[in-house]
Amino acid sequence: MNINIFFLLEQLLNGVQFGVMLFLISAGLTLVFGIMNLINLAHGVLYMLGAYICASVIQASGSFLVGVAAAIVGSLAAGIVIELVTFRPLYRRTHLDQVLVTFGLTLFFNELVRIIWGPTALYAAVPAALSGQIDILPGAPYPTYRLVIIGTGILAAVFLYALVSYTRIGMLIRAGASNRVMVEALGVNIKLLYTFIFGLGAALAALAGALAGPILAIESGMGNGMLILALVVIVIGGIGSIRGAFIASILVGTVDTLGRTMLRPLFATFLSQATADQAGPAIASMLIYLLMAFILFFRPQGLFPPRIR
Amino acid sequence: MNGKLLAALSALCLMSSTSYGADTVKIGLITTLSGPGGVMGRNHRDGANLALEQLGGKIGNLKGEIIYADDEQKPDVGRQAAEQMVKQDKVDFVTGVIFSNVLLALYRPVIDSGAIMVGASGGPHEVAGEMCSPNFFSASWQNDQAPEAMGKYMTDQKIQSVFLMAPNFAAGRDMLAGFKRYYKGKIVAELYTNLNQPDYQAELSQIRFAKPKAVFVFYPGGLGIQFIKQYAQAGLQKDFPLYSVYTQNETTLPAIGAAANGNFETGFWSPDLKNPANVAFVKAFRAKYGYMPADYAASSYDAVNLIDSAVKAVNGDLSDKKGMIAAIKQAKIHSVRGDLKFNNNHFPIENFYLFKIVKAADGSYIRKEESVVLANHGDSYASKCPMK
Amino acid sequence: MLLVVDSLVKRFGGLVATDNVTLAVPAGQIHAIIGPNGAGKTTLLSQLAGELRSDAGTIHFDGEDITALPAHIRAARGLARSFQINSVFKDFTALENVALAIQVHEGHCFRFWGQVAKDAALQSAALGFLAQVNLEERANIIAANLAYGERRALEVAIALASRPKLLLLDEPTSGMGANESAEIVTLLAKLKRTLTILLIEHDMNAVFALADRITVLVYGRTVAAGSPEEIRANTDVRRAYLGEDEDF
Amino acid sequence: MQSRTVVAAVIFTALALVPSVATALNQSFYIDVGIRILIFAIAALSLDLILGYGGMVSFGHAAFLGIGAYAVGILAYFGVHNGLAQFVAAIVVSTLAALFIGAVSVRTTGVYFIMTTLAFGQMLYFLAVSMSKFGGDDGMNISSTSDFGGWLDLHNPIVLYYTCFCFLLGFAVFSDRLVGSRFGMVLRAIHMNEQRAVAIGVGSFRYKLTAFVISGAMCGVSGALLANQALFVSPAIMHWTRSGEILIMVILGGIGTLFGPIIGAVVYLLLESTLSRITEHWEIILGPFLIIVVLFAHRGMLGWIAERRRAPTK
Repeated sequence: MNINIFFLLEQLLNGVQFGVMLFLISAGLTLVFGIMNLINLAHGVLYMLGAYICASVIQASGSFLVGVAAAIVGSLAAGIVIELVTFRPLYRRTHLDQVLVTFGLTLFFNELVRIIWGPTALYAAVPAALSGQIDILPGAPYPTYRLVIIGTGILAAVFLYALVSYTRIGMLIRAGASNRVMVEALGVNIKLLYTFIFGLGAALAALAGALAGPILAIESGMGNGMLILALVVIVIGGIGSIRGAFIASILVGTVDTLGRTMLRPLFATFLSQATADQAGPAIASMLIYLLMAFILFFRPQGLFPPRIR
Repeated sequence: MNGKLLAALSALCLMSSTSYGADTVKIGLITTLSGPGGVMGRNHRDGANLALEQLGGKIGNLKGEIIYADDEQKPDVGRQAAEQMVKQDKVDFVTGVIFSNVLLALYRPVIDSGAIMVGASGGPHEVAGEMCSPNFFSASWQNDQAPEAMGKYMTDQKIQSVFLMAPNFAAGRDMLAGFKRYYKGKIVAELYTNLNQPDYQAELSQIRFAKPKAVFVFYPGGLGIQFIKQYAQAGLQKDFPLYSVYTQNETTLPAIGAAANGNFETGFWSPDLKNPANVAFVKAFRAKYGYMPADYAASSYDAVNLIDSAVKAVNGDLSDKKGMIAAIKQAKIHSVRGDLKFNNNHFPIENFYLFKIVKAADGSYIRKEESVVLANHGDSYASKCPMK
Repeated sequence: MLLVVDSLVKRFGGLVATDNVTLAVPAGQIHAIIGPNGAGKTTLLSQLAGELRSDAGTIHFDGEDITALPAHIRAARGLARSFQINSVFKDFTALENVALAIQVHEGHCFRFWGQVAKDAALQSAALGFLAQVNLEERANIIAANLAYGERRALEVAIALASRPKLLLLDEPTSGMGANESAEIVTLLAKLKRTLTILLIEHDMNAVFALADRITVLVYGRTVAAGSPEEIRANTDVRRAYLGEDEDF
Repeated sequence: MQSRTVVAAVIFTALALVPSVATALNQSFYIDVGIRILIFAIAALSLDLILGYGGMVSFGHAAFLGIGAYAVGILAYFGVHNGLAQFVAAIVVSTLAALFIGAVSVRTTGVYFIMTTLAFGQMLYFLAVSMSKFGGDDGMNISSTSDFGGWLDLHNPIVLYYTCFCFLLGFAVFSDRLVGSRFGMVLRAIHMNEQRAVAIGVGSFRYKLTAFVISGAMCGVSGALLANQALFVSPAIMHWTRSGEILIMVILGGIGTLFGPIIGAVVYLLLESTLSRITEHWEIILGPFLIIVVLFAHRGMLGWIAERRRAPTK
């Protein structure tokens, strides 16, 4: 295969696009985990709901933006209901209990979606204005829609950064991630803060789902795979750290994409083609888990651990 | 006391499992009803139902019943469903099965149980070759056949180089093997993607940099929708014409529409085939289900008719397996594909057509018949099957 | 000398919790460490037990440098500790708590078949240790259901059961009533002949009744060390710490 | 007799009767269901050993199930059908894998342990997906059951059933002895209060690792049995959701009860097979059921027999 610098750049861009999607999902997960000390396996459900709601509303209204807005509002509502009904009693339970309850929620919602929208996959169309390509470099067209995804993800990251760094809520979030007792001692309405954070995470996951709709198949269980990757991301990034989640998302996205496309030709330079054909994809699919084990070995708390726990 | 308990238990079990007389023919239909493959499974189910309905609910003068199971596109789930069907439901026939890897997983338990299986989609080369069995028929195709036709067509068109892509599973590998058997140009690359991979952007970038004259792919059902939409979004369509098998058909065209306009497919059937059985079938199918049938509906429809012909031939004596097998081998039905004959390995000998995706009068996209590429084409594995 | 501690330092960020602590404990003695809250007593004990890594200094035990050894190896060499906050195995019975310490000391823990509950030798040995702290009557009570004082006593019994050369006791009488405290003091006095003890204690009556030698820590630093009489007489200590103490 | 002994006797008597009842009812399919239940009961039992007594929440336990199954499948692929060789291979490979996975993950605690085991499970899953020689994603058929030289015909469902039964019984007895043994006491002590255990001289790492390895090896055996029941193995066997299911079985039955997880496996698989006959949407019932059990029946369905282990005899 013909590898040149433009090819590498394009693949990097593909990796960043994947990473940005992962970030939108991981951001909520890491906040909920870091601040409320809750493992939420049902986070992937919110991503899925976002995609479904967006696709349905696009079909009904014909407008992509309305669809995205509806997805965010809908998942936000679903997220808040989930928080109020099932998570409130869960905060003080063990991680094992949390894993099981949220796993149960995932089963429930995956099946609910199949009942409501049917078992076959749905497909959303890319809005006409974004269906073309833009030359990122002369003679290197790139899908406009994917550039929009990257832009949206980076905007969301900047928004979160500003929120966490410069607002009162952000201060509470930072304080909560490093020292929960302190925040409680400040007399903050901790329940309200939790609901807010959970809603924020739900909205971001829904945004990711809505954006993924026009590219991927919208189907029950589509959140499961993303959830596992998002868990990997937040563990690598350091639980509770938005900055860590962002860097780890991009890292995982690019490592996965480059691994998938470059490992086989790379191996072929020093192994036989047959061996490279075997080993390349095999290592590529395990790459991010190897990366995680490697990082955890040297930094057991991830790349950006909150200072005090 | 133990006896009482046993009696109570058995009464309970008898109540829960409905009992049938010997005058019911039970057909187990295992197919993919959920996920991206679900669009194809729906074709299977509706095609079989239509056939049963047109037969007046009877299979060879006995009451006919179709039992469904969703294999979720997972081999292990399909295998478990098949075991339950042959052991608990004690079905007489098994049909359906979209994915070749699922077929390979459930093949042994079904065949070993003595049930007769009439496959209505995937035809992996193992089953056509060494693993062939008198109890197995394919009402659809052997995987290599359609891509062989495409390989021949693209060679005839003097397309000098091609980039191959398929998901990495049994059928994907068969499809590319079949293509390579008949294609004489240069293979720029042969790329297999993970079967559950949702996004192909990284691979699409590779196509642009490899600069082939054309691209040949196999992405069935929902995978095809994803692939072709992403292919169009990446702007590859104008530089790299797309050729495919089982990818741009009536299951995917409603979703991909204009993105596929003018592309080519090869296959054994399309709703555009003009034989009378087919015209009637397509008309009835659209009237009943409101959408355009695809290959899977056609083969499923034929499969149920083949089963009916078998039960008729033995006058409803379901224990006469040999008689039923011999009857199916005769293929005495009005197949919607036109002529149908069975090879020694019980796979079809049939025509493979070139189809072009065009916009129909009603604004939808269909596969228009262009020409016959390989006439009365048998598969390449029949010689490996010991059956005569 | 059984234990020789030389210039031991532990820092938490900018805070120096133990600051060049030096002490030596000869076999057979009780050495008490006293000091106001936050003096670094428990930190020092954790450093000796190996739960905390020291930033500087050395610890020699029984003639060997143990500064770098992990906690469980130190325990196996004969350094046992009790905890200030009750730390027993709460779902085990009192007997099981002690039996566990015995079997770990014996070093035969990779046995997968024989039942501890049917091991007569182990059970009677454990009962012996419980008897030493007057708990034999309560042997079959789940530790979580024991009274507070009983759990403190059990804590000591567990420490004894690993037959240590040196016992590190972190406030064995804390939170106890006068009667229970007195019992513990009697027990420790009885052990004095056979065992070396490093004792952290707030109860000055107990300290002066038991200790052969006393080290006074204030803000991590040794401000005085000597016999009980010397400490009693030391004006620095009086001013820095003991002056306010009514018990004195 | 203690109540837990009674419960154990009832469970095993009931399980022993399944083939006769199924045969009497002419529903041999239930023997197959029974075999699956026994196999997953072994897996759940093995997980309970480290979860209930060592506090290790392994979210990648299905990896060992897969290793055991692939050991049988791969040997069969190369024409080695000798049962002894296959089972020994299953045990050896799962032991080695557990040793490696454990050596890395046992050092971590809490959620990092959960995530590390999950990551290793996923690695092995993708390894299986990429082994195209052995079917990759498609899985591989196994041509015949393990061959024990004629005195154990695993192809016969009833023989296979009682083989699985004996393994389960053996492992249950072994586990029961283990938790009351010197090793078990240390393991439970570490789980209860690791700091205290270290202070009396316990090097917790090697005990936890040993328990993890024993558990992994047991689960490997259940995988080898599963390969014999299904005569098919695919990567799906080690998917993370499978690990989740094994966890669910343990929780349903009751953590740290040993016999609970057996009941958990029975209940879970029976629910699956009956509910899925009633409605294809059975997981919409299972999900809330699971939530209710975890939130309200904290000790699992058999929590009530988890009376204090072994109140020592007077």
